[in-house]
Amino acid sequence: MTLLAALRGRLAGFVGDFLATWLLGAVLIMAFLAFNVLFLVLAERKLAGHFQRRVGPMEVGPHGSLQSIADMVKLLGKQILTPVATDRFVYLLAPLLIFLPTLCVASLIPLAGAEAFANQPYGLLVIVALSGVTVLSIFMAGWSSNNKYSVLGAMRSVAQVIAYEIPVLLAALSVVMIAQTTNLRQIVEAQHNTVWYVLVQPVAAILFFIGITAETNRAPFDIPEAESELVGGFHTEYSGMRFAMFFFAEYTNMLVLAALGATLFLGGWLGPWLPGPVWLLIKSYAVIFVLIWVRWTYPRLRFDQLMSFAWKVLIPVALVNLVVTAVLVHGIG
Amino acid sequence: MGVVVPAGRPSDQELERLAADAAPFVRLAMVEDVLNLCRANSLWPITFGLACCAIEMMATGMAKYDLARFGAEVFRPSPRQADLMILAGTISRKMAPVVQTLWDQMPEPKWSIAMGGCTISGGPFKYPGEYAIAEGAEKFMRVDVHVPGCPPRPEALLAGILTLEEKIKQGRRFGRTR
Amino acid sequence: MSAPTPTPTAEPLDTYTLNMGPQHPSTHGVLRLVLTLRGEKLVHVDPVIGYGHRGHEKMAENRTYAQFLPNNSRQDYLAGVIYNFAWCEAVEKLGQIPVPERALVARVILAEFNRLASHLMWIGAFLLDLGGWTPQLYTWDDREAILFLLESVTGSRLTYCTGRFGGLSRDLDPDFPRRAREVLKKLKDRWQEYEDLVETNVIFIERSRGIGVFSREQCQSYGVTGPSLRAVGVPYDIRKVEPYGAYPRFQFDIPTRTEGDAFARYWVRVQEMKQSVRIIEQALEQLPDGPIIHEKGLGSKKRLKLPVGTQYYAVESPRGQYGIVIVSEGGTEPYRAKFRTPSYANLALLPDVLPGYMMADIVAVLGSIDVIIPEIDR
Amino acid sequence: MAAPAELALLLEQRGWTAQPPTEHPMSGVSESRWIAPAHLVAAAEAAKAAGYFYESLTCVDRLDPHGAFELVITFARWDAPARVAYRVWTPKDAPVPSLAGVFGIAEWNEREAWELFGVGFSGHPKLRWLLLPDDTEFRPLLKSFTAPPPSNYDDSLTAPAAPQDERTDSHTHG
Repeated sequence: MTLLAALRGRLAGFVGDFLATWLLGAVLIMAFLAFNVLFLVLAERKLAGHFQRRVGPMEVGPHGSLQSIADMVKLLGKQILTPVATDRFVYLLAPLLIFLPTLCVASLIPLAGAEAFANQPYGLLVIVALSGVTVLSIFMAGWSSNNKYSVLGAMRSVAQVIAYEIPVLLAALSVVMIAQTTNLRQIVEAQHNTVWYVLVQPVAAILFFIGITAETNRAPFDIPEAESELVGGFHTEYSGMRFAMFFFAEYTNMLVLAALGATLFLGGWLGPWLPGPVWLLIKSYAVIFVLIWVRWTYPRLRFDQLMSFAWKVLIPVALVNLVVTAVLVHGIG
Repeated sequence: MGVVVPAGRPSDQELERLAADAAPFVRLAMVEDVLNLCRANSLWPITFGLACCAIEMMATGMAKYDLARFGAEVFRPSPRQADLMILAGTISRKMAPVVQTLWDQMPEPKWSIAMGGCTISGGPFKYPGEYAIAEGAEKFMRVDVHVPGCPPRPEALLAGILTLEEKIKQGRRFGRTR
Repeated sequence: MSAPTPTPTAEPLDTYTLNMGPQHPSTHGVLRLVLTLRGEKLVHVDPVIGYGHRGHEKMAENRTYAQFLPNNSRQDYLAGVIYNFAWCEAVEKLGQIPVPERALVARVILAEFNRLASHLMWIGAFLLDLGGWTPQLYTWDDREAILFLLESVTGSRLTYCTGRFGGLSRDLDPDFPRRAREVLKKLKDRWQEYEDLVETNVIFIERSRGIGVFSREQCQSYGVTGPSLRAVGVPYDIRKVEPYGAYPRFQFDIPTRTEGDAFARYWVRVQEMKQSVRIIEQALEQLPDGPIIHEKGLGSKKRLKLPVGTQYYAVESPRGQYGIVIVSEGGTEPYRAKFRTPSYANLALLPDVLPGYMMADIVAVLGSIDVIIPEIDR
Repeated sequence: MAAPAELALLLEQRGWTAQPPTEHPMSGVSESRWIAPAHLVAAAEAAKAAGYFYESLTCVDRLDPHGAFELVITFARWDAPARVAYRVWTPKDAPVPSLAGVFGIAEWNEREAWELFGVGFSGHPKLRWLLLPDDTEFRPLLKSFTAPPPSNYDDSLTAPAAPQDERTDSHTHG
């Protein structure tokens, strides 16, 4: 961290203190997330391979490790098609807009105790608000590409994210009720030497985990881009680097929400020996491993079953959990 | 001087002339090689089975013959995201215009493998007075690699894909650029 | 999704037509369903077939009986052996060509292995249609074991041409029974795994129970046969109703269910696989020695002429009743050959069953009736 | 639960059967009767009432007596190895009453027979192309059909006219 501080000091000389932090932070996050996407794409294909009795990509790099770089460079070199009948401006904007919210959310996750950037008093609320914006760009993509399959996929994604945003919020609320704050750093510090919140709030943890599976459009909730029904779902008409943007956004969203889950329930950067951010990474990759595992095991839920599962099961359970926590906290507090 | 693109389907000579006009003035050999190397190692085929060869194509994607080792197991259903079309099975005359539409919908650096006798020359269904099939994919689209067999074994398709990868790495283009 | 769209007819504004076109991940080949949807609910479906039409029947008219042998297994390539033997048996029956004992039992063994391979492939494809990626890899792995075994006898993996008029082209090697029992043992261990993973999986049951319900009247009106009919409760199986070949010698029963929905069809096929294993075990014990082909049957050398007459010959394929009509004028080539394929009837029932279902169920029901497109289009 | 013999007897009593125009034996079926086209729909309803299902429709382009179509419609039962074949003899231009109202699968079978042979079916909901592309003008399975119009899907445009293959002539008269 001292190297960063020195770099920031020299930069502050040119552009002033605040701008330097902001610039350095943005570059750091963008670089890390780009690296993470490459790693996650490879991890998903290798894990899928091993789940399915095969070895996954082996040709590129030692033991297939550079496969995702080959994918990205190939996608860079692809011709970018814009179908004539699309709504051009909205069609071009959708891929850009899809991963801006996830980048903002990434900057709000506290990496380590003192030096980390994020010390927002209302961090959790901002995060939950921003994570609702990604569905806007999915709908824009689906609607503008003038393809009936895409419109179907877009409609489905809007309904799904609305239905699964609420359990995620309620699960987070029950944690906030215990920690008495919405500042993520204080939530983590509240878990410092007591037991982690995943044990205090097991129901909320499960709800949160199911919610982020649905929010990142991953099976068994991947109905917006259901391969076997809607051909390509909302990104059917996108090719080349634009399609890669959707790929990039999906995996970034996965990491960010997993990190949020780790911060809320698994005690973000707390952990012996290793520095803070490394612990946060280990925990979020554990959550991601379970996400990938679930994807390659379960078939897909039908659209209306998915909705009834959210409205009739998850949300009532979340509300009951909230009430129980309130009674307990009030009783003890 | 803008490159004039004739309306309708350009003939071969015009395509050659267009390719010559549009050739980049500076050949960036290094970038070309890296691009071709990456393209060769991440060929995404389109899920497009026509008949019996489709089962052998699926068998190649499964655990025993494992197309994934060459980075080609991501079967994209939409032609927009695929860059390899494996023509697996008989192309009937009712299906030929659809295959052509799919081929035109795929973004440009695209290749095609004619798998099985039917897509190479009509195979077992070619006889005098035959009315139902298109005798080979060459009749209406460009084919880069032919994999003979009826159906070819999964190893033969793997060999076809590896031959295509060699061809991409050397950046050569055979056959009419239609 | 990419076929030339039909001319826009004046349709009410609240429905729209969607092409589940010749190229779609879950139409099991080049079948095009023109769906008229209101929101996600289906109003009307019009299956457009013919994208896999190759003209087998026209080819039969200028091919001698022996030259037409390779064609049949290319009609239904998942049941290639059964189709190939059906053509041989039809010609043998019309021409009264005797078949030695060993060949009869060997045909039953190869046909039942082919049925197992076809059902295994179907289970993987059905679960893929429901969105589960991984089961297909496992079921295909068992299928590869069977294909490897069949390849050692017949020489090919998918489109077999091992039947001759009067027997088989090559004899089973002495080591075949041992290897066959090994494959059977490997399969039996896998049943338990399938039962736990799939049948108790809530999402699978949720997605397949209660959808695509066939009724007996519909089945009679559309001539549905095979597992789709047995799932409605009718034990109609040609191996029992019109026994052919060596099937009367073996004890096996016909599994049926009564609900007639997608889960019932799944269950019937899994039980049918167990019955096939039972048949193979009995057949392996009773495999007699002796010639594999009858000397009168070596017809491929001289031009085989069949007596004048029309004959209907039916066989049980994994999808239903496969009937061959041979009209012979006494020449060396059939005057007319007609192939009654099971998926043709099973698919024709869909426009009656599907209206009202959602997009995901259309895919599930189409997957549950296990259609092979070149078999429909011939 | 009429056995095939009873159904055949019923057809004869009602006078729906016709004289066989050719002495072409039929095997692989329990009963086979020649049915007059006019009584086809009534006979089919009798079969449906007796518990038979519509199995197959085979259209044969007959040349030897006097150029007509022979339609062989087979019905089978679920519970017994009983198969009844109705054989109908129609001149090439006379339409046959359609069974689409009685059996659902008849619609597709008749569309295919119309498309490949040109047999007319009166009362059929919508005779349109089933297997062949919508713009075909030829009937492929007729014995008189030998080659499709030239197109770039085969060698007809490029290769010189192939010598007429002697085999396709030899079989026309059996």
